[in-house]
Amino acid sequence: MPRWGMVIDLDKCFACQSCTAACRMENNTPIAGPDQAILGRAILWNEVLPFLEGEYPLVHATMIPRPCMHCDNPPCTAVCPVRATYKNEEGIVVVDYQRCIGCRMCTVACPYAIRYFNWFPPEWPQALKQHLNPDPEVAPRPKGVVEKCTFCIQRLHRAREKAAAEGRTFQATDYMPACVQTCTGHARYFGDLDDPNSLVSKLSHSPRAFRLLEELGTEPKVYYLKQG
Amino acid sequence: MHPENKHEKLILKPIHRPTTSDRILWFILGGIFLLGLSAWVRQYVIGLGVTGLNRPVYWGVYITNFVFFIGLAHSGTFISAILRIAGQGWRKPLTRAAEAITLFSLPFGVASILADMGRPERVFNIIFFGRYQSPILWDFTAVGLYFLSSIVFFYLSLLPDIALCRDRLTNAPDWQRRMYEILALGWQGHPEQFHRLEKVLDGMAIFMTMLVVTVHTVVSWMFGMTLQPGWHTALIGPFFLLGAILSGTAAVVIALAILRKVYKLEEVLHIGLFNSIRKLLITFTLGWIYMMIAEHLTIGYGNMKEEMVVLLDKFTGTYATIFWSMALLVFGLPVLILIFKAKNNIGWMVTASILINIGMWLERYIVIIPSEVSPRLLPVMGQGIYLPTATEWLITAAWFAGMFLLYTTFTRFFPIIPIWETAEHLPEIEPEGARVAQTAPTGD
Amino acid sequence: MDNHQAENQTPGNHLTRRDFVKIGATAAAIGAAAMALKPTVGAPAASALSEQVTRPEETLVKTTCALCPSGCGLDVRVVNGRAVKVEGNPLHPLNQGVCCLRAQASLEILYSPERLAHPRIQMGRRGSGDWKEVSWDEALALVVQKLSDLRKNGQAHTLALVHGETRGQMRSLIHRFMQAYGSPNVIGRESLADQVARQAMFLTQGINGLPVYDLNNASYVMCFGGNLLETNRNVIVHLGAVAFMRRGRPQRGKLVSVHPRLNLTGIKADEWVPVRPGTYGALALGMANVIINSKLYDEKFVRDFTFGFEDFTDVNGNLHQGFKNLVLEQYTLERVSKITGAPTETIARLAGEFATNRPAVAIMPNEIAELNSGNSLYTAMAIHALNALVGSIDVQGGVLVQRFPDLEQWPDYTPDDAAVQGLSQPRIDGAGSAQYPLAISIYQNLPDALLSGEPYPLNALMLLNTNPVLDLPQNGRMVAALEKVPFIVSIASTLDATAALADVVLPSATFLEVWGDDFMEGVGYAGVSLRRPVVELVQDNRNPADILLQVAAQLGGSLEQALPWSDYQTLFRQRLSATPLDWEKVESNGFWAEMVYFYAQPGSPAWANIVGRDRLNAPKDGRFDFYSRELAAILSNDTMNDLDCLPHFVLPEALEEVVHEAQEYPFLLISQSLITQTQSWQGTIPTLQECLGLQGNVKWRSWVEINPKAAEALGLHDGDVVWVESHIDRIQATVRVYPGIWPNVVFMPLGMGRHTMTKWGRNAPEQMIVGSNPNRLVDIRSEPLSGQAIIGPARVKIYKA
Amino acid sequence: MDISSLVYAFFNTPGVGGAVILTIFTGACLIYVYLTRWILRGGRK
Repeated sequence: MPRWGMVIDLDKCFACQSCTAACRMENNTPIAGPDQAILGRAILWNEVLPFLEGEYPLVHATMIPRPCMHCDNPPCTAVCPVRATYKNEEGIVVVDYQRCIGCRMCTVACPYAIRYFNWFPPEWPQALKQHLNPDPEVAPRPKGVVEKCTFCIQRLHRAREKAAAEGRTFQATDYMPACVQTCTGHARYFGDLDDPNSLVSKLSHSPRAFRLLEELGTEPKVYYLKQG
Repeated sequence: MHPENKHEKLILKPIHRPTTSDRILWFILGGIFLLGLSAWVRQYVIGLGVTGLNRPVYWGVYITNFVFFIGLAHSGTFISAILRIAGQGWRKPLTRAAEAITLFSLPFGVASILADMGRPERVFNIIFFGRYQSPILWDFTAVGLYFLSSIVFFYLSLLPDIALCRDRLTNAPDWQRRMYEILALGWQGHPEQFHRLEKVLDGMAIFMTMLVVTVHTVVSWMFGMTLQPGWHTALIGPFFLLGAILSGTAAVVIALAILRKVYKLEEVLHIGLFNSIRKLLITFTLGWIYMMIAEHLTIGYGNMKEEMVVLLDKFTGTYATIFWSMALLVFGLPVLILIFKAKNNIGWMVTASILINIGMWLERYIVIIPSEVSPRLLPVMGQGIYLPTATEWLITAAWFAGMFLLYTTFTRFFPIIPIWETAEHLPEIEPEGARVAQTAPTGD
Repeated sequence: MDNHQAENQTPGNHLTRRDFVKIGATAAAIGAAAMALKPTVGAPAASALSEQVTRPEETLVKTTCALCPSGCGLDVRVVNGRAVKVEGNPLHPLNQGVCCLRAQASLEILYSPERLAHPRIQMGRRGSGDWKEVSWDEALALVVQKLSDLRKNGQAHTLALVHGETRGQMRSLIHRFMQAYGSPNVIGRESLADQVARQAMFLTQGINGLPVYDLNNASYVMCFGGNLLETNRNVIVHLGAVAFMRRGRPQRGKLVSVHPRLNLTGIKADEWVPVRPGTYGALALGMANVIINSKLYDEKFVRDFTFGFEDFTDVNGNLHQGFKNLVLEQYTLERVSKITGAPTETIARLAGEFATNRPAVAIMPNEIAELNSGNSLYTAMAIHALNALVGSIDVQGGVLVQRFPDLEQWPDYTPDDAAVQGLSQPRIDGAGSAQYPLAISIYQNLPDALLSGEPYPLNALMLLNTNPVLDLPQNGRMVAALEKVPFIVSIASTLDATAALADVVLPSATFLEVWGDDFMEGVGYAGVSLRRPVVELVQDNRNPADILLQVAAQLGGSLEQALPWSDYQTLFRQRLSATPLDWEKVESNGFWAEMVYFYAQPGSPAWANIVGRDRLNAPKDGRFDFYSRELAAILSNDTMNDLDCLPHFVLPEALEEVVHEAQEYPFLLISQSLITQTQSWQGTIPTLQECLGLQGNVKWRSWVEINPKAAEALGLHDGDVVWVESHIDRIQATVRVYPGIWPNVVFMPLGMGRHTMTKWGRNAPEQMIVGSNPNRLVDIRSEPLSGQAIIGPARVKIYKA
Repeated sequence: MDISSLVYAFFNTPGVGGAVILTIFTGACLIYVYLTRWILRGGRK
């Protein structure tokens, strides 16, 4: 089974947030609206986080686009009391919205704070509902459950079905999440980390490669290449 | 036969038909409780958005209440079980009052968890799909077992007194007498029964002590097992345990003082009792400050970046006022009051205990919220803000009101002071029986 | 999960068989109850669902985006007739399979609840809001009747058409319509944005077009002001190019951003050079000084293919100062450092790096509200002069000239006398007049022209996808000006601030529902992108181009002759027939492009298309003008001196340290639009309100970035709500303490302050104004010669709300 | 089969935790019921 991973080259990422918008459109994450956004409840699975250091004029800012790390040793799935979130056989950490009891221990356990909670049932003005992605895997989540980036697992299923329909074996290159496809700086690479000659695994061993909070031992599968 | 106890009439006096003041009190407490319940139903229908919780502050006042109520639950076990093992006779009059706090705060601890859950109707998933790797399952087991054990422990030690009420309170309304009849399980007060009861209670006391230590460490491991800065420390177990014992004992003091005042039980709950508890309270407060210093010194000295963000947020940042007022409330004032003012002065003792408990609630708040506000990866510009909303305060008030309601109704129907334990001597064997019954181990 | 009963050893040994049975029974009962509940609760997880999923049929429709000037090719996934996802068209040369967040969120425009369903006519007082929804025929009949009355009694010139961004041939269609109608008043929004870049190219290089920067091959890129990687005209092309420049080839190029604020370009650049706002021209001339002093400039190119570098004597004998002496005398390092605030060593180093890392490109900002400090024309000329100094004109990695597909000529027609008489009148916005000879249109003069009635009062105003009330509040003068116009028609998708004051609103369809064409820009070679309807019309709207054609048809006369086409698609297909493209390929790929750009050798015959192609009065000798002969010809009167024709620096009026004003309004407010803002949709896009990038924590609101020291001095903290007040108005914003900004400069994002009538959140208000509009703080005036808007650093003060 | 996968299975598979809890609770109830009956039988022949 492939072990899906991603590499983001910060030298080519221009923090344009197209990944954030693409992720929302592909996965039907709800609009928070002005009153909920102020409370910090906007659900954006793939946010671009600004990290600022330094005093004027020697200021250095790093803009980190942050999907779920899909750790190989995820602290979030360990603490789930009902196995509502687990790492599937392809290394993607998914959430089972029918079983999640909303205790939110996984949201607190994740050091990257990438898990979001549905405080209210998802709401769109009536007209906007027409643009929702019809794939069953991304039906809007009910209130009271946790949701997170799933590396667009519905695209993986679609790619597998398409390969099967066309009678060829599924290749790792048939599938990429929406954020990788729309990255304006072509900064995101995606593929099977276990396949030695895949671009992703080569880049993950590049001298510029680093991972967020590597010291915590969660083994994140999203590598970043240093800017500059 | 029943044990002779000179204070029997005094102890049984509170058990009478509920007066108008009772009804008013129950009405008020019941009202607050129902209000909180309706707020919870509204929250369930609309969604957890009505609370102030957000990202990254996912746990707030509800979880603080949960830890606080489980902390209160330590009072009963500590006073009755540990002191029973230690053979401290002076504890006898206050055991039932203390165990009652345990019994009536535990359900509201569990209720706080239910109020915090996103999908409470799926709580049975924990049984069907429970995974033992999750600290929540440890919690569920430990708190569940502790709740079960404390019910049984409480009921067993109540058995002889129910039988006494069955026989003495002939003028009680017949439904109440029928209740005594059923609950007494046919207890005749046979010395052999008393002997076996003492043996069982001693056995359970040991089990309960071990259990209470696990319960609160397991509750703290719900935080300790995550990688959040400020939570992921080995000391969080003992820290919470000592905090719980301190807040439990303080709660017992408050309860006893109120009972003493309302039911005029001065002879039974004499000053000496409070003086010995005062010694305990001082040791626990010092123990608690030791834990605080140990934790914050280690974190501060270690000076790791993300830990320092949380620490400075507590010391000088947005939570400085709460933190320092909490330190003052739990340690600063109470220790001074207890040492200098509280000797033979129940009034001061109660103020110290009230301060301790308010401080302990804030202490749980201060342990939970600042760590969540600045998680490891969220940039400073993304930090969370958390302002509890009316729903959360309403449900908190309701759970406290519920606890007081249970406590007051209990004192109206059952003797709050254990008559058989504080009796001069238990019923002897009848003369024709050959065997000689030793007196119950009531060594002082 | 077999719920086997652990064999528990109860104390005491005489447990009777009956007890054992009872215990077993209770355990089993509990187990059974538990099992019964399970199936109802634990259904399989959605995201683990993979086996038997029935997928509805879906298609990928290729179209072209219209939300920013780039015009990327899009693939839109349509399922059961509903557009559900927008992606980049992998074949399209501009964006190569990617697209920005506006395109991603464009479905929130297509299906926006704010869209107008039917045409509507204002029944009561303007702005009262009691509209009557009418059919298209009725609305068009009213418009045609009003417009034909004007033409009948010789008032054709009193109609003005104000338009926002136009794509492909829409612009020439508008001009043709108005010429055929007989009014010179076609006013675009360029004077707020990139008109000055076009004028600088015209005055120096003789090309009436915007510069194209070949960043793929550049090795040193210097952005003077602007926000190359966020809101440049062709942001997608530049994002891909800078990414290639950095990691796509072995030799990594350097990107430098010169701006008072550390914007996204600055963050991602290799170096950020903070300067005082509006002093980019001085920095460019300071760098020119160092380059010339140390003889690092491309001598051969400067000697043979430029004019006015050295001093020269003109035909009637008097001596003129050249660019070299001007720069050496007046723009010494110390003076420039004092003006810009950048240290002298930095300026010298930047100049050295710029000159020695060829090909180097100096980018003049050509997006909204960046070069608007009152000295924008000469600043743009100074920046472009740097490119000539290092010989980057039309070289690989330098500044190219955009080629457009050759179009079939408009069929000629005989204008009727009403048209002829109207066209002879002067324009109301003063573009092309003696005061603003270079301007094509001056958007910000509209309110004053309407109020003053000079040179003549307007009788009808047609608005096409633009919102002057938001762009030019002018302290309320815009709204007052609109009252002066008897008849206003607004062609808009939503009821924005200006449409609310119109008499007739004709709803215009969004770009995902119309046929259209797009000329490729920012890549040099010519290309056409096809825009086609992705789904049926969501609302009863029409393509604005079709609206104009139908009005023209109903007006008859020279209009019917000039625009005989029934709809826009036939028009642009016929006009494009002169280009060698076959339509099946265009429809399957979504575009046609030459794909190759041929660089011209200086002096070769092709060079005539690079330098001097569009010169009117200056000689087309293929020489780049440091000393603009075009400008000299235009200004040829006695008062003109050499300085007027040379790039020089004028300190913006806001920066002059007028003591009284500096004390009362200590801060300089600069504003720039964000990547989440689009000019062609006046409504609210919820997703983009929640991805505000650098200040990601401030959503659905405006913020003001303040330097930490300044914030400390005022006692302000992150998240405080403050008033930002200038001498004419004040607006509210949330404070963001941001170290990456010039000490006394504050920043507010543009494009906020729009009114929305939709309830966007659970307890969101029924209607609200999203953020606040910084343009309300400025009384926008026009710069002489170029007519560019002076929005520039506005003096403001900030205090707690 | 080796111990580590057994332990991993015990802690990880859903349902096992629930079974453990039920066993513990029913076990405790049984013990307590028995103890109470044992106490009440005291003194009766």
